[in-house]
Amino acid sequence: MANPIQEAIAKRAAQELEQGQIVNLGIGIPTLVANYVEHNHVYLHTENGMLGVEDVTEEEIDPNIVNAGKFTVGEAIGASYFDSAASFAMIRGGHIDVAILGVLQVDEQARIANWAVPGKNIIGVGGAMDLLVGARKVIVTTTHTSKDGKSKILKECNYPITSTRNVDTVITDLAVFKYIDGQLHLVELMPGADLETVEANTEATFVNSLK
Amino acid sequence: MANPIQEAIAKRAAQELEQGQIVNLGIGIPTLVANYVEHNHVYLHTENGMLGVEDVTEEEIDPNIVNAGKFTVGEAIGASYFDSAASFAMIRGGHIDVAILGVLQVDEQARIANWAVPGKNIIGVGGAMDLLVGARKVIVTTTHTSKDGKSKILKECNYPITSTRNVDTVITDLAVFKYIDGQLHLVELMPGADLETVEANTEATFVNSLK
Amino acid sequence: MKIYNSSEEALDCVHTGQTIMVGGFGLVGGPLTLIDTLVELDVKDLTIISNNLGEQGKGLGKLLEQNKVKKAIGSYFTGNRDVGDAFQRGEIEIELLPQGTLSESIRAGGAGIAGYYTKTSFGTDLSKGKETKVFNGEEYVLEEALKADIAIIRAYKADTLGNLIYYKTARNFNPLMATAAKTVIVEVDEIVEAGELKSDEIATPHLFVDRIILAKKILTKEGVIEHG
Amino acid sequence: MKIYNSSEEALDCVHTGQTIMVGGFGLVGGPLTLIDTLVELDVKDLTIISNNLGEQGKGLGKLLEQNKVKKAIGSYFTGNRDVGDAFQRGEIEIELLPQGTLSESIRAGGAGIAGYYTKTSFGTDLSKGKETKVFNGEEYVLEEALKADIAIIRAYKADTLGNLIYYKTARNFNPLMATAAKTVIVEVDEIVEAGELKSDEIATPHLFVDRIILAKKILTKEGVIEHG
Repeated sequence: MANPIQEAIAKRAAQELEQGQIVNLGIGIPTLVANYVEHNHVYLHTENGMLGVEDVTEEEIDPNIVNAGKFTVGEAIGASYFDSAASFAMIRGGHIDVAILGVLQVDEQARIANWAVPGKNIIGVGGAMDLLVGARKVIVTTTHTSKDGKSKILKECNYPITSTRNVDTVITDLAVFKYIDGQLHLVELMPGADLETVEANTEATFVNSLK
Repeated sequence: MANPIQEAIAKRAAQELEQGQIVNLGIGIPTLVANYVEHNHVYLHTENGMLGVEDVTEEEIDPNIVNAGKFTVGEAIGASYFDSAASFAMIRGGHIDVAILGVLQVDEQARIANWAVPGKNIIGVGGAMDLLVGARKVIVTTTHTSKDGKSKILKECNYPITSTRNVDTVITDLAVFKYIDGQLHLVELMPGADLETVEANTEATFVNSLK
Repeated sequence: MKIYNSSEEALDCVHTGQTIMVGGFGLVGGPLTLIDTLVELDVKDLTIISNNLGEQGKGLGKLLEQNKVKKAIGSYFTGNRDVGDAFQRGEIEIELLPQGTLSESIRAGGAGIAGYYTKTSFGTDLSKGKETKVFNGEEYVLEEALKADIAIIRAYKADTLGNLIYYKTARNFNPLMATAAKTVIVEVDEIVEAGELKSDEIATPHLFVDRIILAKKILTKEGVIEHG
Repeated sequence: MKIYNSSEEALDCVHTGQTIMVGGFGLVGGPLTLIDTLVELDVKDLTIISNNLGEQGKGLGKLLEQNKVKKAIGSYFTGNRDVGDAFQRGEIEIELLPQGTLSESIRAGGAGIAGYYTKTSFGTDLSKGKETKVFNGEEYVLEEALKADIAIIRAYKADTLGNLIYYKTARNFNPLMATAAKTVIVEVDEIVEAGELKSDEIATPHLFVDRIILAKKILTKEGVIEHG
C-alpha cells in the first residue's frame, strides 16, 4: 500500500482526465492513478503492449498480463494486445492523449528529469523519453521535495533531462502547476498546503495564478 | 489460357525452385509458375499481404483473397495474412528466398527494366523495385524478343531500370542465362532452340557456358 | 469513436484542399460505400494517397474525372489510363512510390517516424532528387512519412469501442492508414459488442478509430452489390 | 523450419562473439527454457539485445556473472545492479536506448530499413553523438537498425509449419525479434497442426521461424515452474 501523500497526488492527477481519453500511466505514483479513475471513464494504455488495463482481483491474476512496472493487471472489456514496436508507434505517433509520469526533478521551463541520477549505478530509461515526445498532454507527479527536504521544482534540472519538451501539468503533495506561455503557473494548493510552504519549497520561479 | 511459349517459360522457371523456399511471383508469366509447382514444394508469398497462395477452384473463389495481379487465389493450409507494410518488410528485409518477375528488358549486367516505357502514358511501379532489392534470388522471365522481333536481352536497358541489382537468372523462350562473376552466361537452350537463334536474337554479349 | 448512420454524415468532415488516404488494393479492401459518397461531395483540390486511383470513371476514378484531384500519391495507376492522361495535360501532380515505400511511409506517418532509409529505388528514376546515405557500404534512399487529414478505410468487423479486425487480403493498406490520419473513418461489414473480438486478434486497437459506418456496398464473387 | 526435442540441440548454432536477441519484458514472454540453456553454453563475448538483462544471478543475469557478455543493448537494466557495476568496472559495453527506439530499431532490422528519424531522445544525453535532421521545423535523431545472428523468443502456440501466435502481454519484443535475426529459435507452450491457427490471427508467419522447441519452463501465478 502506498502512503497517503502519494495517494493524494494520484487522486488529484485522476481529476485531470476527461471522458474517453487514452491514458498511459508511468511507474510509481502514476500507477496509483488507476485507483481513482471511474470505470469506463478513460482507457489505460501500457507501453509493454496493451490497451484496456484494469484492476485485477487476486483470483483473476494472469501472470502474462502485466503493466510497464511488471505488475499483474486485469483486462478490460474490449482490451487489445500488440507488440512493443506497435505500442511505441502509438506513443510517438501522437495517439496517446495523456501520459502521467513520475519525475525526479522539474525545472521552470517544465522540462523534467526522470531517468538517470549522476553517480548512481542504475542504467535504465524505458519508455519515458518516448512518452514525453509523443503524448499529447503530459502530467507529472512527484513529492514536492526529496527525502532530505530539497526542492524538486528547480530553476534548472541538474539531473539529465528526459526530453526538451515542456510538460503541461505538475502535481505535487503541495501544489498544482500548469505550464502556460513559457512559465510555470501555480494554479492550485493541495489540501492542507499554503502558499508560504509552496514558496519556501520551490526553487523555480513561478507565477501565482491562484484564484 | 496463356500461350504455349509463356507456359514453357513458366515451367522452366518452376524447376529453379527448391523444397521449402518462400517464393514471390510477379504479374504475367511468373503467375503461371504456380501451375508447375508441386503441392507443398514451396510457399507462395504475394506482396499485397499473404503467405500460402494456392490454386482455387471456381466454387471456392473468395473475392477477398487475391494475388498481386488482383486475381482471386486459394488459401493453402497454414496460410497467413498481413498488412502491406508487414508484407514489404518481409520483402525488403530479405525474408523472401526467390522472386520471379516479368521484364521488358534485361541488359548484360543483368539489370532489368520492367516498370516504365518512355513515351507511354502508363504510370505504375507496384512492388517490383522492392522485390529486386529484397529477394535473395531473382529470376526473370520474358519472351526473348518483342513482338516486332527486337531483342529484349540488350547491351544496356534503354527503358528506365528497376534497380541497380543484377538478377540471378534469365529465362526466355530460347534460353536460360545465369549472371556469374559480372557476366551473362548462356547455360541452357530451351527445347527446340539452337545456339544460332539465341545468338541472332541476343544483343547483349554473353559467355557460352553450354555443357 | 462514434457510429454514424450514413456515409454522408460520416464524411461531413471532408473539405476542399485536404489530404485523404483511401484504403484497398483495387476493389479488395476498398471502402466502397465511403468512396461512392466521397465522389459526390462538393470538394476539390484533394490530395489522394492510395495504391491506385480506381478505374476509368469508377470509384476514385470519378474524382479524377470531376477534376477534384490536385495530387495523387500511389504506387500503381496503371489500371486507370485517365491518370496518365491528366498528368500529361498537367492537370494533376503525381507522386509515384514503390509499393513498399508507399506502405512504409504511411506506417511511419502514424508511428512518429519522420523519415527512413530504404534500398528500394536507389539508382532509379524514382529516387531522383532524393537524399541518399551509405550504411554498411550500401546505398539507401531517404523517404519521408506520409500523413493525412482523413483516412477512409474498410475493415471486416468493428466492436462498439472501435476495435477492428480485417479479412484476408482485404487487410492491405487499411490498418496502416488507420494510424496516419487525423480523422479515421471506417466502413465495416458488421459491428459487434465490445468483448466479442478476441483481445489477441484485434488488428487495429480503438484508439486509432474516429467514425464507423456499416458498409452498404460489399464485394462478392458476382461483383459489388448493394446491401442493407 | 524444424522442431527440436531439446533446447541444447536447438541452440547448437550459438557461438562465441555472436549477437543474440532475447525476447521478453522481464519474465513475461521471456524464452525461459532457452535462456537457461544459453547460460550453460561454453561461449563468450556475446552481444545481447534485450529490453533488460535479467536480475542479479538470474536468467540473463547469469551470463553477465560468468563474464560472457561483451555488450548489452537494451532499455532498462535498472532491475539488475550487476549491469551498472560491470559497466563501471569497464567489463561490458552498454548501449542504452529508449524502449521505443529499441523496438523500432529491431523492427527496422527485420524490415530492410537501415535507419530512421525519431524525435525521441533529441536534446538528451542518449542522443549525444547521433546525427540529427530537421523535418517540418522539428528536430529528429537518426537511429540505426539492429540485427542479430540469433534470436531466442517465446510464443504461445506454433503450428507445424512454424506460424506463431502470442499470448497477451507476453507478445512484447518477440514478434519483432523473429524478423531481425539470421536464425530464429522459438519456445512455445504448444505445437498444433498446420491449419489449426486462424489465418487472420497468425502474428508471425512461418517464413521468419527456423527452430522450435516445447517450453519446459512456464510462468505461472506461483512463479516459474518446470513442465513436461
